[in-house]
Amino acid sequence: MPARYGMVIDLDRCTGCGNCTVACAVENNIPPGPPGVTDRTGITWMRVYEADNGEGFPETQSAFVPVMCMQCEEHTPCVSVCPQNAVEVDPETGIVGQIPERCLGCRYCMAACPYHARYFNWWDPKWPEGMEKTLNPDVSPRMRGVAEKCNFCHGRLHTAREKAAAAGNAAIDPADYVPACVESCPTQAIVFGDLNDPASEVAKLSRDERAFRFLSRLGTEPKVSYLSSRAWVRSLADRVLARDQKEEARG
Amino acid sequence: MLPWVYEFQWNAFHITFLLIFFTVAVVVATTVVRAIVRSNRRLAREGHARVSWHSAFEELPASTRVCRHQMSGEVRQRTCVNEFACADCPEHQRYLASGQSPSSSRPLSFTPAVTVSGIQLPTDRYYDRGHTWARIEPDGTFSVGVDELGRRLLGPVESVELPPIGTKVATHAPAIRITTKHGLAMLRSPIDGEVTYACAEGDRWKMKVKMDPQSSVAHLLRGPEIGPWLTRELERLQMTLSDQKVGFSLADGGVPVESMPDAAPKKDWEAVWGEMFLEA
Amino acid sequence: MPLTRRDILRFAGAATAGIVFSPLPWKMLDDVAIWTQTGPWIPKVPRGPISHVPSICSVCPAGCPVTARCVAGVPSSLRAASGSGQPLCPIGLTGHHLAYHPLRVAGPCLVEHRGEKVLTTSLSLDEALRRLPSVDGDRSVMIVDQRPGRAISDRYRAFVRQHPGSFYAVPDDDASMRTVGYDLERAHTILAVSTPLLDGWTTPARTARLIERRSKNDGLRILAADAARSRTATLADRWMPIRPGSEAALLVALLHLAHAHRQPDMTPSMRAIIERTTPERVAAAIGVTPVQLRHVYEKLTERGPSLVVVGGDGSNSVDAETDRLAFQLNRALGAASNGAIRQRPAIPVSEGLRERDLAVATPLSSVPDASVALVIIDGDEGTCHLSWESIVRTLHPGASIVVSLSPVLTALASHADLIIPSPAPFESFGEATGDGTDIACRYGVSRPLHPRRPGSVDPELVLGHLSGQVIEHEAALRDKVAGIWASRRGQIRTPDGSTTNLTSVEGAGSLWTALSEGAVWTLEGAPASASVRALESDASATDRLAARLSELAAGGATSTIAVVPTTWAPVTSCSRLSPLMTKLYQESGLRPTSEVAAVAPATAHACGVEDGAVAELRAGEQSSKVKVRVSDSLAPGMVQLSAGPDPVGFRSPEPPAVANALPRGRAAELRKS
Amino acid sequence: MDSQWIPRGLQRTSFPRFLAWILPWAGLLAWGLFGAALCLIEGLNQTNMDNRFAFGLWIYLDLTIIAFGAGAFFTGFLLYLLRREALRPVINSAVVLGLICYSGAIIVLMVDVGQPLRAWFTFWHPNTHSMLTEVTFCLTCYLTVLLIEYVPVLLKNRQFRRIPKMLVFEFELHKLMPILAGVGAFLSFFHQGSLGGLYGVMQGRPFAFREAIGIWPTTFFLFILSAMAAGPSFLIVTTRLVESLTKKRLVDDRALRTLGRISGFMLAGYLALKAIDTLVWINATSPGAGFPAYEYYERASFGTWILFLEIGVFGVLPALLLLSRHTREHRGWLLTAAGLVLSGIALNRFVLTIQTLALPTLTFDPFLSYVPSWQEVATFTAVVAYGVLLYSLSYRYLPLFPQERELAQS
Repeated sequence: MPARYGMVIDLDRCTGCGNCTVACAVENNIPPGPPGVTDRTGITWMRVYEADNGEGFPETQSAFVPVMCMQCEEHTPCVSVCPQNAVEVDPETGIVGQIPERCLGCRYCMAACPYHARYFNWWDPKWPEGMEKTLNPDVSPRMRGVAEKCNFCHGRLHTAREKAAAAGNAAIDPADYVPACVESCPTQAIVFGDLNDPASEVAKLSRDERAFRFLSRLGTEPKVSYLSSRAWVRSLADRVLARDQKEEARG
Repeated sequence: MLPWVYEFQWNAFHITFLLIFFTVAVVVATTVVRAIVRSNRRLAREGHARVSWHSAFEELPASTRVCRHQMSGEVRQRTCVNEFACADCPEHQRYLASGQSPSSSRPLSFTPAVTVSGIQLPTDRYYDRGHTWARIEPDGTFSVGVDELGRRLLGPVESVELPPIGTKVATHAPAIRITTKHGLAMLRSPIDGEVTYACAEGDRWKMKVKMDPQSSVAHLLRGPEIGPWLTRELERLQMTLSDQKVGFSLADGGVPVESMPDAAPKKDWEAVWGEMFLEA
Repeated sequence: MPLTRRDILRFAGAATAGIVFSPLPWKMLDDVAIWTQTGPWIPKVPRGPISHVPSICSVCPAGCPVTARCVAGVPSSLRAASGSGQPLCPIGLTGHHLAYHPLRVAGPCLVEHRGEKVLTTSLSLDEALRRLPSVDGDRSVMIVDQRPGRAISDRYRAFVRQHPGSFYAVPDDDASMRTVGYDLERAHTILAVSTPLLDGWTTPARTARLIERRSKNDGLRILAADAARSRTATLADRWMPIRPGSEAALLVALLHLAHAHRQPDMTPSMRAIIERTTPERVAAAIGVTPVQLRHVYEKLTERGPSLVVVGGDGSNSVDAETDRLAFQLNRALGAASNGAIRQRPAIPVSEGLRERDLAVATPLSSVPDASVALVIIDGDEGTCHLSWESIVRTLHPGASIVVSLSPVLTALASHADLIIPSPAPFESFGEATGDGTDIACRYGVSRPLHPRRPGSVDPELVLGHLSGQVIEHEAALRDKVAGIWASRRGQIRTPDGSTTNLTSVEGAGSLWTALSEGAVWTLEGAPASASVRALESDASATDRLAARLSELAAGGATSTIAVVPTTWAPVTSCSRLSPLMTKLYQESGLRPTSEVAAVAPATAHACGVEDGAVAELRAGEQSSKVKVRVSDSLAPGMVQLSAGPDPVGFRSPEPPAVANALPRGRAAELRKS
Repeated sequence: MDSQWIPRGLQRTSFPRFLAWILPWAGLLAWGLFGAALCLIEGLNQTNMDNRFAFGLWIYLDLTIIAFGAGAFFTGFLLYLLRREALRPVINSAVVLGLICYSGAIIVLMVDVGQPLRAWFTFWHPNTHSMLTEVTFCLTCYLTVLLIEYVPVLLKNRQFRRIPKMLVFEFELHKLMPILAGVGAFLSFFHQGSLGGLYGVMQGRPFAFREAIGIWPTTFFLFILSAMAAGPSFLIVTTRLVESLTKKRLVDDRALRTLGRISGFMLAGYLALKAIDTLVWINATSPGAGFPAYEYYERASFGTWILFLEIGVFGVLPALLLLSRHTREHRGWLLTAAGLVLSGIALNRFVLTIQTLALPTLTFDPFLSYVPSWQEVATFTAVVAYGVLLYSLSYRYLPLFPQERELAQS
């Protein structure tokens, strides 16, 4: 059976430290932002948002929500809109892949993505002099004018496959394929694995009663779930829920 | 896009889509190629002059395209759609058959010359709508000339360039180049045929044409048609001139002067000539 | 049939047309995309054999175990050593970038300020060393060591000891508060007073353990008392918003509730202060109700061990008095006796040196004004929270010179007269001396991973020039390791997580080998039940405290707004960051830059500023341009600023933002500019 | 000076005056090309677009001008295929306007995409599920058709007509115009629809997403209808504009009234369908996707007034004006109504592009605003200037309005 890689992120554990964002950038050769960069023009495949319960001081409560490509399973919005097949779902892994060499930079996929998880190279990729020596050899840097996004660290999957092939194994060892954000999370808030494997921790957690997915009513079947025991955090899933939660809170 | 290109998908959607695209591309390309082939063929067959007239005729305003049978009052309103080719116009044949039509009158009528607003056109010849005429000579050829209104429109002529003897001239096609100090005018040949005599000395010129046997003078105006036509032409001239925004008007029914260009030298006379001589 | 030129041309034309219908030109066109992707303007990834090198992170003193994934010997990423159970922080994850910092100083150079600009003129090492004045009886030297405990620290101390009138200065909190460590793992209730407890205050590993315990519901309760809703306040179980600058009052009120004034060893004046500071008297000044104060105290005593942590990162360390109050409160809560706070032992000195031959560290603030002719600032790359003012005041008005050993032109280095740059992290052997909040002291050595950039100079060489006794950097470290081995105390922990007692390590050489392969030596401290000299209140401190309390009570309802600097703790312990840190500071809303000032909607309205507007923040002499961010989560009357170095300051050597210079609770004005 | 190039019998202003009109526009064109060059050389960081506002001014205006340019295909369709001879006086002008709108849109798109040199990949690796693929194919084909349709108009120039080959080619091509009009109409139906589908298929953007009929979302059909309403109105407005600028009558009222009636008819049909569509969307589509529809309108700048303005003032009102014979025959009302139709369509395109992107989907994401940078404005100005220049040159040197001579004489 082909794999269906997915993630579960425990929002009660996330401290918003930003390790995942930084580790992701190191792993995937994402360049530092140029001087004029903002949170709207930067490239952060893994981005941590701060969400609050909408109450004013001092009743405000917040949670940190790491958001990356949700690897939508159905109608995958970015795949269906790309005019030149530069986005594809790998049937072997369920991972939505971006082929930067084929992207013409129309940004239709970015408009279509409900999670705003796609990023555009507004600038030429530039590293300070000499720093390109520290780039990850497994990932090609992208050029200006193309879109990019999280691909569950494709370079690592490739390495794991090579390792398995060298050992004569058909399947990779799950321990060999851990995305950079998962590996770097100090509180182990992110669990990664094959959702098709019912014994995997990620499959179990995704069925947990604390589990929810963002914007699941859009019907895109994201493969990234979140956990929280706080009702207001779970109600962030979509706006109808958020409204209901607010009304409930008001009695 | 093509089956050998990576990412070609053998599914109905993809194939339908590409089929539609290729069909459109083929239709568009074929249309263009067809137009090129047909234009080459037509150019070889009919020559530039004919086509030029085809295209020019379409642009003539409706007032210029009035049917000769309307001018003669046989029909209340009719605009020519046949490029003034009366010889193969079924309507024209119908009127001719009635026997009452002025178009059936012979050109050499004994009625005196028609005079409208001081312009006198003899009725012993056939008139082209471009103000040239053809008159049959005893030797069977036609002499060709410019009519009185045309002469006054041109004013003093500086030089005339006639087609050399032996060349073919065609109805509606410009044949005579006339240069005046106000510009260049092209006069149409009233008939199809071969030039048998051409002599131009200064502002005086004479030209004879031997008409093609399969051709006819059916499209030329004659006899009682000349008067109404000339009246219309003067109206047309007036409109053309009034369009030019200069103080030169025939509105009072006055007589056009001997040399109109000299009377109003600032005008764009080439445009007026083009309009009145039906230059293609 | 003869072949004409026309035939050939026609054949060529037809062939060209025919090629169009073959895959060839299209495939080539398709490949154009790949070529453009690999154009010369796109950086090339390195190629070469891949190796995994165990080491420790020496970017900050905490020394987390790392595995460097190297390509052709150059690290391409740093990961937490698997099995160590010690995750890294974002700065550690990018520590290998620092060698390529854009503000790297290429070699010894003179620094000159021209208007807003900082200019450097390079000079040879000999010339640079010649510019150092010789240190003798008249001319004294102050060596500012921002990372005490290293091998070179011992040499500095020995040198200062031999030159009377000279100073071995350390940042104040290294001298005082950091002499005790907190056993957060044992505590059940932690009150974090203006402390980024969950935001980098300790090592990521310890923060992670707190989060882990909480998610397992083991009864851990974290209370935060902070003027702004800092990240710790956000993540805490309960947040008590206090007025900025009222930390001391809060602690005294809690001491009052703890009946600490009945303690026999307390000075009478201190006892008097505590006795009269009832919750009812100071609650308003703190900005809470007496009931809330009692409630907090109840929580602290409900389930022990309990801990109170205050400040801790340099720029936000409230002040020495508050540190002392916190120590006394902890002691009153029983943290000293149950081991929740411990006195951290010192790392043994290098072999060949004796503790008694070494100078004692002087808190920087205790160095007299206008007393030194030469200042050497070491470890500038390690911490940056020292203000330039605290150094410049010690300079002798005559010929004095400030030398920075920083490898990058940031923070204090940009103020210095001369820079003799030391190697960047991972360019030579680095040292980690332990996290200042830990109950244990530790020592680790990081191996050089990058090729060393020409022009960088080991601090040993500079000191050697002054003292006349040059020692190699690696030799100095080996001496330190030998000194540790000779102490026969503590244990070493290898990257895979196993521990060995030092007594079973065969010799200094084996210890060196183990350490250079990523092991860390640790030695736990003893319960700080006895008095800790640096944290006992003296008479003058008590007077200052009394004055502050009355000042606070008097200024109960000022109309001005108060500044609350908050920080991400690791940033204050690191004066420059990887250029990739733009991901956190500019490319996401995760960390505000120091240009962002958050205010409550009501405050913004009162000051006439809007969200996103640029405003002028003025506090006394200081003023700076800030970008206003209106936030619902802030109490009215406060402006929250991000402190520390300008985290994106890698682009320019400008000194850090104004927030650093503004004490907590400082009254300020916010005006539309 | 250039009188040899001006169609005979047409009155045109003197060359210096014409130059005085052209030069400012040429200046704007130069400025705009500079802005566009910056975007191409420095990259799209020159614009104020960002990851959230991935589409900005350019896409919005592209969608608008392509709707306006629909006059070309629709008039051609009515004239050549449905034989509505009343429209012959405006067909040349319609073709030129269509060419300007479409070529302008494509020029801007080439600046808009990050890697213009790879634009042909869409043909090479087409994803036929993408509306943008459909748009790209149709736009390219249709622009080709428009260029071919423009050729006869161009060859009607006095000097070109002297060249026998050109004259004959023009003549033959003109005879094949119904085929091209048919192909053009076919393509236009699709791409006008696909431009609407572009947003309608965005599953992840419930503000724009619509249920599908067949394989197309309802916006597909709404766009076709609204473009068919906008095209004739655009012809009315531009013709009147040219008339007032040149102080000449160019087209008889009958042609414009016919256009007005067609526009009104299309608009009425469009409004009826849009009303149904909006009701379905508010009550079923949007809440079903987890988004209460009223929340979209809770932002001060994007209140429900936009919806009412679009359907009422810019919809029902001009539809009534155009459908009533009385107001249609009044020149002022006709022009007003046409102007309102265009405003309504422009607003509709604005709502679908800009408002869609301004509205956050994630609950914790803020509402964003976007102001185009000068480079974006300049690039678009370049296209407007290019259009004005091409139209001015066409008007001066080509017989754009066959009735002009006659109307001048009457």
